[in-house]
Amino acid sequence: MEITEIYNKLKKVFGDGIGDLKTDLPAYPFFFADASKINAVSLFLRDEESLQFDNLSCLSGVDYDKDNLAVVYHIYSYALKHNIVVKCIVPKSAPVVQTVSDVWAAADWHEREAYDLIGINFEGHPDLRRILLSEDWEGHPLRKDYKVPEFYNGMKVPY
Amino acid sequence: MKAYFKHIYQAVSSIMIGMAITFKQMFHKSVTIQYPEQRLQLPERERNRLFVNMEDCIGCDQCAKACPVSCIDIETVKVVPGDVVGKTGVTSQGKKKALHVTNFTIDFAKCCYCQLCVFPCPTECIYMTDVFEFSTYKRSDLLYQFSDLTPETAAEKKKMLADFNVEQDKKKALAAEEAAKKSAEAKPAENKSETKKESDNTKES
Amino acid sequence: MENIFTQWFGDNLLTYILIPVPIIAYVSVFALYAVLAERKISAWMQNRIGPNRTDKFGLLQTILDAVKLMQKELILPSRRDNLYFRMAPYIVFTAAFMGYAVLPFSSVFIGVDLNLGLFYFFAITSIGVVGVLMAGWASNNKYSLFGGMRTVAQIVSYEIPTALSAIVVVMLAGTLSMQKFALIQSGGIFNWYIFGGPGSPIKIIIIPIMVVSAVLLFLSTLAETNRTPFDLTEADSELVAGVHIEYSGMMFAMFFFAEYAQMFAVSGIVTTLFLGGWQSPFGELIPFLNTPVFQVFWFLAKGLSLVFVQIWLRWTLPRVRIDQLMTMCWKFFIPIALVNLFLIGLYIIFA
Amino acid sequence: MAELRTEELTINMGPQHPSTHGVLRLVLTLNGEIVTNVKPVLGYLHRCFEKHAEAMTYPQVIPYTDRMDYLNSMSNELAYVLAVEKLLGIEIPERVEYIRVIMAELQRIASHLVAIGTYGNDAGAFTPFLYCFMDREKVLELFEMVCGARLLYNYIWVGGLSHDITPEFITKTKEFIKYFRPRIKQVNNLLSYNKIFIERTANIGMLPQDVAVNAGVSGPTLRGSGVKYDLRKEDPYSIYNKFDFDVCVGTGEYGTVGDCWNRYIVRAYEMEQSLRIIEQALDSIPEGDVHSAVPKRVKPVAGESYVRTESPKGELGYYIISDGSLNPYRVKARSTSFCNLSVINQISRGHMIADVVMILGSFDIVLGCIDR
Repeated sequence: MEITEIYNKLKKVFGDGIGDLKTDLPAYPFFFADASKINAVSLFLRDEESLQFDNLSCLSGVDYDKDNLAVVYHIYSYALKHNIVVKCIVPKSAPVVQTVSDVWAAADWHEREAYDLIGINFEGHPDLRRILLSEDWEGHPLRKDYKVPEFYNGMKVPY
Repeated sequence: MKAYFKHIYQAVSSIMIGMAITFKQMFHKSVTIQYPEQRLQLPERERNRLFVNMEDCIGCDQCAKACPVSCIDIETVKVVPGDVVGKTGVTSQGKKKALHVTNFTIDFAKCCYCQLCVFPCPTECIYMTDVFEFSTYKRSDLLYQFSDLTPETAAEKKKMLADFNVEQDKKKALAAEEAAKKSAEAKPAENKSETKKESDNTKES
Repeated sequence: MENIFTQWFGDNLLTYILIPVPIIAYVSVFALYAVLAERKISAWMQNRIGPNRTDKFGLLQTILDAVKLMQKELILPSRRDNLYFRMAPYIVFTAAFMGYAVLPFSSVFIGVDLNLGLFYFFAITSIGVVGVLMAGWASNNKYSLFGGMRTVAQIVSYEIPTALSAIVVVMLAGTLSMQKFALIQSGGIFNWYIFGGPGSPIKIIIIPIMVVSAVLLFLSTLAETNRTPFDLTEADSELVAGVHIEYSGMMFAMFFFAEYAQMFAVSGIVTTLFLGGWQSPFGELIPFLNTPVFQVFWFLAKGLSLVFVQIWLRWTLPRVRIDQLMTMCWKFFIPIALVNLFLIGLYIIFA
Repeated sequence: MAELRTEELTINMGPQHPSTHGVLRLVLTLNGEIVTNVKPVLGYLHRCFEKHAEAMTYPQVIPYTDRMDYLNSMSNELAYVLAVEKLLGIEIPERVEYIRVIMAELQRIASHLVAIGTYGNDAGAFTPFLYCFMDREKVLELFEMVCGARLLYNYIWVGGLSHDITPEFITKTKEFIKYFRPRIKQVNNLLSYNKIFIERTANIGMLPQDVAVNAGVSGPTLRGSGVKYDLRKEDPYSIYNKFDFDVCVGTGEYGTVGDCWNRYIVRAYEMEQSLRIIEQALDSIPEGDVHSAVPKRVKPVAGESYVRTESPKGELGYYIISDGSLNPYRVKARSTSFCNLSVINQISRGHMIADVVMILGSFDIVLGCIDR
């Protein structure tokens, strides 16, 4: 199915929860979804008969711009062989996105990683802990304003 | 019951097949290479320790920029007119060298042997050799200095440049003063002090 | 036949001190060179060279390894059970070594020819399991404990098929003395128990049974020595090294030597029961080959070729899982051994 | 008799454990020998790949991608380079594409050989492990001949390749194919069809199709569950649509579809298919210049691209955001092993410790890829 069709379908169901479809950038066309509705959106994407997006290929946390963080979902369908890209934008001051780990189990660790490295809180995630960094790490390194700490647990970091 | 005996049959037969394979392999030639005595012929594209041919290096810093781990450190000093770099002042391809390379170190403890530094080199003076045995006891020994200038000559060259710069500045200052004088002649009084200050500034820099 | 030492020195204390000397010497040399053989054979099977830096073919390799192990510091876990921890290697080693007492190396040389020899062997080698359990428990390490517990389950279970398949021969021979087993099988390769033992041509019908019994005995004794495919005690990819984790230096070497000592001991049992012990395969055809010195040769040759098979199996097969090990024992080995026993009983009654 | 007090045992498998394939730590909760819970602890090999990449120029990232999944560097490079090329929107010479496919498939063979060999080693069979490594050595020698490195190649560049292949490489590769076909059979006979091995792996770690798809499992692990999905066929990148090959799935020859044995055997089948692809590619490789499309400086316009490829371990994706400068704004690697490993808790409950080792091995994880 074409992306515009998928988009229209979603737009019809969710209305304002879905932003405009952006096709001008040299990238795969994508649209924004409301961070507080993403769970319902993805559930719809997965369970709707004509969409059947059964595979979350990638979930990336991005330091989107100066004030915002973003979560990017690359979603594919094994059954119908089509794909879409959905983005959720949240302000850095309150980075809360609904979890989709109950929709796609694949999102579980990806969301933990996004939490760990970017600092996005996933609302409703069953086990939101740091995954790649140690538990006592401070800060979220993939943010652009992250400062490399001079000391870690009282030890001087040589670089 | 049938499955039971099939089980036994499968176990015995597959184990026998496996044992036949290992037994046959006993009479194959061994593939071990007894390293220090016996060496493999390395292919000509082998990527190991970097070597810099300083005869050809023009100190353009391209390799250092290409390095993903910043293991190359280059420091250059401009050539003073009248002085030549190395013996001839040109590379083997006839390119003029305009910089003394006073420091060209590669830290092989950091180097990842990716060959990214080799390609941008305009004179093809940095390349990878097939030397792979250079382990040392101290990490500092892995810091290779390729510059052919001794620290003393390097300091000398630096001093030469500094002196040259000072001279240039003096000349400039003189020229400026002269210009100022000329302009002062044309337009007397208040501008004079200002131009003086300016020339002072150039001197300092 | 009398023991040669008794013939020479009479029945006195000196004899009993002297008899173990060649056995100890043999076990030490064997253990050292079995390790080397294992490494060499595995190397050949894997198209490698194996140890070759010490002496010509690495002949000194294990000796030097042993020297190195002796020099090494004993690293002891701080929260061990000290007594058991230190005792365990000795128990394991002693148990493995004591089995040699009843191995008939030749018609004139055996440690002690007990009339309960076979029974003694099975009894004494099982003591090793106590040592392994002690080691597993005393190490205060969960992996060790797993290793220890697995070994107990394994060895206790495999005692049964071992004994059952040995009893087949006992029934035919009517004795438990190791020396007598060997004596009975005189007269060439076809009188060995793997080919039905001595007797009328009708014995041909029991040859398959005897072959199966021999294989069963070999495999179940292999399981008792804890070697691949039954090396669940160590299971280096699961339990890291099982009971050996916390042992270092010479204490580890003791376990190591015990394993290799046991390898030959169990091969000796299979040899004695099924492969004619020290009998020459040519029987009376070439009487020269049946002199006591050659008997030692035959016994060692048969035993060592079985050791080779053990090594060969180890470097071919993956390891079984603990429940499969038990399944194999209780669902395959024991029923088959029982059927064998029953059939042999019928044979004895009717033939 | 009074009830005996029992409690669950917690055991730490790793980070230093022979069969966690690196520095993975699994916290196992055991009831006797039965595993009731597996808690993977990652991050012991975290090297900040994504953070590093933000400070590098586009070509400089390639050596870092090599080090992600260090057993199949070529596939990592390929995926990354394809993503950058998509951003740049450049045309790649035909010859380059062919060589890339040959390299990627050779790398697949090398990677699968490690997977099979180490899996045998996990099961306790050491000999097949060395046989596999002997053959892998031959593949590495081919790579060494072409690009001078054996493990971390930096061979595939944005827009081209670092070196062209030589005629000697083609003959050597053909020789290798001839040599390698019987060797696959040999390893299969020695290990795959060994009864003990089958017993150890069949019906262990069942991963049903729906769970596999939902959990984002990919590659041989997914195909072992019977999902016939291979990105080379379904979403052909590079020039995979030109070649004739089969997508191998677990057939349930032994055990049931979705167990460890089927996951494992898919790799053995796939090596055969890779040989087929290499043969076809070698026969029809066109002439050309491998450097012609290499841009002087890689400076894509602002935008983003996501490319996923079928690496030997599964779906490897790179999500690259460019802000129009020389450095990528964000590089996210969708690493295969990371997603594959995430199902381990689900499928190893109720099995034994020894099975956890086998399940872990059947994913063919590489910690460099998981922790990045």
